[in-house]
Amino acid sequence: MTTAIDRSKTYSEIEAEQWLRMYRRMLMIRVFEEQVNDLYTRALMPGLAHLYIGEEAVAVGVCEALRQTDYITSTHRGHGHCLAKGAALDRMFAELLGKEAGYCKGKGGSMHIADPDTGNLGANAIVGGSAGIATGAAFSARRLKTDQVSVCFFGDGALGQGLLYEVMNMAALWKLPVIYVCENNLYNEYAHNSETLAGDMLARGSAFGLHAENVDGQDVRAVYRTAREIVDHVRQGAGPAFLVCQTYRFMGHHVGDINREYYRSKQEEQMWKTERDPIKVLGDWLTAQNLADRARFDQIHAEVKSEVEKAVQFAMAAPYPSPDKVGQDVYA
Amino acid sequence: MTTAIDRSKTYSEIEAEQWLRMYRRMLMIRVFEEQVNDLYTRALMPGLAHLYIGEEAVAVGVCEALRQTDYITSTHRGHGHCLAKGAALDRMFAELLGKEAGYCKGKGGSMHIADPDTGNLGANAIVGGSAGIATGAAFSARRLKTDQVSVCFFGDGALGQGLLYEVMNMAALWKLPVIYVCENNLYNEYAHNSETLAGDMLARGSAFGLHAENVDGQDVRAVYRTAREIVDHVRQGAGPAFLVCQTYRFMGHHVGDINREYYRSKQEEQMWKTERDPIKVLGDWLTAQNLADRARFDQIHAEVKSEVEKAVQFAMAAPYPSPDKVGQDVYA
Amino acid sequence: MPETRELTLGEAVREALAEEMRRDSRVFICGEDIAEAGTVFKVLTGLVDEFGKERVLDTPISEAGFTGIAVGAAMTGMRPVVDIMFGDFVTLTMDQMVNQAAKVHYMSGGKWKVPMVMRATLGATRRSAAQHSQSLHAWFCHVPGLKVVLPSTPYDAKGLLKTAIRDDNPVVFFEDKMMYRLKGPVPVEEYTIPFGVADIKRAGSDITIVATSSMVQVALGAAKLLEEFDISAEVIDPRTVWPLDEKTLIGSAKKTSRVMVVDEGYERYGVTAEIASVIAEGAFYDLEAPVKRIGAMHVPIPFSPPLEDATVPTEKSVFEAAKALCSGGL
Amino acid sequence: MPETRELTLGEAVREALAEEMRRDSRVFICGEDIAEAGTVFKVLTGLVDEFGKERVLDTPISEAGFTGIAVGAAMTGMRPVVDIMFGDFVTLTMDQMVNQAAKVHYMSGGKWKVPMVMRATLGATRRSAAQHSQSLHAWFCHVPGLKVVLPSTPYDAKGLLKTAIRDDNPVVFFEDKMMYRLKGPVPVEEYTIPFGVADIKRAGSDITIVATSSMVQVALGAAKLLEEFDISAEVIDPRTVWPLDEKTLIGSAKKTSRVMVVDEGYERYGVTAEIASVIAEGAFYDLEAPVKRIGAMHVPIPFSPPLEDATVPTEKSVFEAAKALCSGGL
Ligand SMILES: Cc1ncc(C[n+]2csc(CCOP(=O)(O)OP(=O)(O)O)c2C)c(N)n1
Ligand SMILES: Cc1ncc(C[n+]2csc(CCOP(=O)(O)OP(=O)(O)O)c2C)c(N)n1
Ligand SMILES: [Mg+2]
Ligand SMILES: [Mg+2]
Repeated sequence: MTTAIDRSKTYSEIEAEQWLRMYRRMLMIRVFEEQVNDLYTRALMPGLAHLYIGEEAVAVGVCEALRQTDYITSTHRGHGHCLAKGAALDRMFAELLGKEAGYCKGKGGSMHIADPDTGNLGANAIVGGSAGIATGAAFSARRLKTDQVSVCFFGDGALGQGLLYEVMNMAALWKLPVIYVCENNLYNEYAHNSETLAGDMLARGSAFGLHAENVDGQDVRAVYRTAREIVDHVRQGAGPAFLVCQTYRFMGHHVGDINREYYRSKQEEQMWKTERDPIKVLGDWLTAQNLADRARFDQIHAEVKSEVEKAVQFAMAAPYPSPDKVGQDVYA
Repeated sequence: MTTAIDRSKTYSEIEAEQWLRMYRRMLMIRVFEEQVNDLYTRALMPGLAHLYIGEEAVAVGVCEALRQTDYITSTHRGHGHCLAKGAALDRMFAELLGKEAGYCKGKGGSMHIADPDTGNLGANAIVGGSAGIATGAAFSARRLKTDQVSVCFFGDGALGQGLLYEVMNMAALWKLPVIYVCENNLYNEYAHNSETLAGDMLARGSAFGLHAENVDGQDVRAVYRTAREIVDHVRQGAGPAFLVCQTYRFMGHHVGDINREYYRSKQEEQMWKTERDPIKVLGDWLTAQNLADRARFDQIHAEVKSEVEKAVQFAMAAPYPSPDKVGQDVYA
Repeated sequence: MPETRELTLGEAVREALAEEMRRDSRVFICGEDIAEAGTVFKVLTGLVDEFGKERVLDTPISEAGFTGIAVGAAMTGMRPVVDIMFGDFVTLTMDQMVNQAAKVHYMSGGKWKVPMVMRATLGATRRSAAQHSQSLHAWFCHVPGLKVVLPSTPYDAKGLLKTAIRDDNPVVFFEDKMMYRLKGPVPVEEYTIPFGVADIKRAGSDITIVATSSMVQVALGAAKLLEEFDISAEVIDPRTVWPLDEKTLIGSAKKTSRVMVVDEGYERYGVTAEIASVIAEGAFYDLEAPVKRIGAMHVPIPFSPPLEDATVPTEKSVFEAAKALCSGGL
Repeated sequence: MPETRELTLGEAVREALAEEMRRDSRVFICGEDIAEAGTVFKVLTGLVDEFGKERVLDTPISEAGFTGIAVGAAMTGMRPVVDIMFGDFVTLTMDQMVNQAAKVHYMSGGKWKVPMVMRATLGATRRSAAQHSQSLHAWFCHVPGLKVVLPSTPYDAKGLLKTAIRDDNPVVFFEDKMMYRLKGPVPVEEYTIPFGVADIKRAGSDITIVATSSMVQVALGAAKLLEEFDISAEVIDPRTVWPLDEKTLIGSAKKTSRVMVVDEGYERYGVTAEIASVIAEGAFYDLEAPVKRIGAMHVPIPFSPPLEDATVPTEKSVFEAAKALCSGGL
């Protein structure tokens, strides 16, 4: 989240801090997700989870350009968005474990984290299902003149859902402050999107009157810069935008998707992991610019690790909701 | 419908015959619709009807490029499509009047005319609702290698329905022989489409990988030539196409829509009626080319009038289905 | 007794909307052809003049899309009223209504709310054929998180719609197309009607006819015909089918011991089934005969007048079934 | 007695599909991740190897779109089987299924047919939360023109699916996710099972438990528990909820005089309501107690295990309700 500028610091100091904050946040998501995978593997987590590992730069770069009061909607692969928007690790874990202390009192689970305090309208387990909600939030922002913008995160697979085009059209007609962020990780579950998407991805935004742009989703600096520009424009009333981020998920579609060779090669995965890891990409750049050194990184890693561990412990120890809570919250 | 070429005739004779056939067909639709309006006004028709008057060149130009076995799907404003594809006047009227002799035994009415003999998969009262059906028919044609093409007629208002983009995408991916023909008559019911459509209309096809083209929908020769070319390509396996026809409905949204000034001006209507009437446009051209004269036109008008009158009389005299037929045809 | 005037059901709906829009600037309406056109049924005529095109918002033909936008707007401070021209088109909104609107509050552990109203029409016999004549309200009743309202008089329509708009949950409000011109007394003073309270439209002692929406008028007509046979029918309108006022329904059933349930939706797996079950269970030891259900015939609605007329309950068919029920025959 | 082998329900489904695809080249399957992935439940594993990617067709994530394409393909000579990964996503297909597939035959006066099958999953307790756990089959039963199948054993799944594929109407076929690994005997020889014929899964004399889909197993478990209390339960599976074998259900009810209906869909306005109504009416003079309904609780399905487990009928809850019913208590 953008913070107020401290005038006593030089520009590059400020910049360095901002990049390091993003570095830390990406790392936090990474370590969080590794922990989730571990919980699943040890059969400590109910259900499944869809890991965001490899895509951290998208959520972090975009959310860095947002205010806390700005809205987001998220997806089945949503932990990264929630954390990047400011969710607390402990309540995230608690929700994933179905505990009362979780963001949704255990009622939502991994795919439905929601949090009004950070503008998180909710992750959504219907592919493309939140496009209307995000657009509606932008509608409110416009009508209530709150100056908020709304970001709809979704995967390339969601481009298959007609709802998206219906709401893009209305967003453009009504100049709503909404940004549709497509995380193009090349796959919808177990199918490469060359088998599911015809035509041109960016054109799907511009055909409906949206400003459309492409960005390297593994380079958080590029994502942030592009997002920053778009967010500013959109906030000023320029109308909606469509941002496609080229990215890759390093792990399976969900934690149980282990043998993936029938739909993508190990070499492909290896290439992305070694050459296009967003954390490494930023780390290398920071090092090259002399903005951080090994010691600094080590410190960050240690801090993040301990925060995540504490959060897991909290969640593991937290109680389940009592069964008689099941009937609560059906109606407001 | 295309007929076999008679080698004994000169090219221009053949051409003249073809244009005159289209002239007659457009006129037939016009007179049919005027008759429908009359039936409604005299309270002889149950329900409503959406007249095609003014748009005749689209259905006639496109269907002239089709074979009898090719498929079409139609809309709430469907009489023109059905007649252009070869429906008989008497059974059309009978259906509109809810009679047993109608195309659907009275069960469908004005908005649901269907006829396997002419490849008519059915008019549809859900805006955009037939996009899947038309695409599915193209899918069958491709799989069964029948060489048929499928044409989906719909209005500019249907561009608001997400289904259209879902099926366009699949049609493009699977190279299906389907043509999406958008009749852009500028209005969805009582709203000008500048209020309902953002972005660029043609781009909505090309963004999904379709060949996209625009044509003057009041000039049947232009519609036919463009449709002919597209149909040939599509039939040969070039993949789906999107054809936008610029047209105008001369009458109300439906027969009961009399006072229209709150959504469009009388001048606008007048301009289209006097300067852009597809029947007059073709008639003038035929006259200028010396391909027909007043006597010929008079003869055609007289013939069409009498055919239509006979058909109405048949339908008026035909019996209603007996109420015990109501439970038939629910299941095959 | 409060002062009243005669309004049509359409006017009552419009008045409810206008009052709520005046009262609360967060309320807006969206849908197709609702502004200058005032909807195809002319129910909203004039609202745009008072409230402008931003609050009486014409949309593209995108039922799923604008319903979704309403869900998001409702979550973030607005109070949308969505207009679905023909109830048949709710098919296009089921994901947004059922997987989103109905579940947001629960899935978020009570954090987000969705105070929206979907208004849709229902009802046949307009010669509009199978895709413009359905009464699909039963689907929504089946979905926890939604409330479902079926007014049968101008008075109820106004009071219930105002309650719906003030409710913090998604409410689906069905108006029978054929009832828009029905007239009835409506108080001059403001009022609302609570959900979950059935209304006894006519007191009686021999048979209970539970009826919804336009079927209330049909049942009242049938009750008159029954009078001539000295059969006193009580006509009860649940008004909201979810929440359902089981107590009043069961109470009446216990009193009369014979019950019919009439609804214009399909009889099979429809509203009549739930209400009949509730009564058959609750009044089991008092019923003299099985609960009789009458709904639409299990066929797509045909266009042809003699066919269409055969598919829906009528005064006559309700009267005859009631008479048979009271004479002990089944 | 025909020779059998043990198959899982998943294998039985796959075998039915494979046999029908061999038999009729017009049959094809489409859906998300069904080819190499063999669906997320691995039910279709291997089919693509035998039939190729043209007949086991991976689609984009476009449920409405590919359902619509299936409708058109069915009308024009193919026999599509549509795969809906989670039954919760049928929300997206309601217009294509209800306003198109179900009505085409009728609206065209019997001219066009729509021989297609939609296979969808249902069922909770997989910790998949509110948008991946619903059992929405009641909606389809409400719609004339559709048939609705709910198999409860590998034997039924295979025989009913083959019948569904050969049916000239749109059929919705629901498979419980939690039952894919359930084993049971399946004949080696080919067979089909007619629609509209209920199956008595267990004969009994004291109480009738009508159960659908996975609830059949639950009911059988409860029946075992009841045995210990000397209560003999008859468990009946309608197998197709539309058409519904009313005769068998009513016959059993008349015999035992006490009836429970168990279904995993929401109890309110759901399948239990229709079946209970049919029985309450048909066996009115023979019932000793009201028909008892048990379905899912009226809440969106929660994620947290202790909460989710509280929402669906279990052996224990069915057993207890049955015992109470038989001891005269309500
Ligand atoms: C409407 C709908 N259809 C299908 C699914 C099942 N599903 C869950 S995730 C997924 C793939 C999504 O791909 P994409 O949008 O690219 O997101 P990614 O998983 O790659 O992040 C599918 C098909 C669903 N959840 N919702
Ligand atoms: C899904 C759906 N929404 C709304 C309607 C009501 N309606 C019928 S025709 C129409 C306008 C259609 O406009 P367009 O597609 O441009 O066709 P046109 O009438 O201009 O030929 C509308 C909104 C409908 N039939 N179906
Ligand atoms: Mg993806
Ligand atoms: Mg139009």
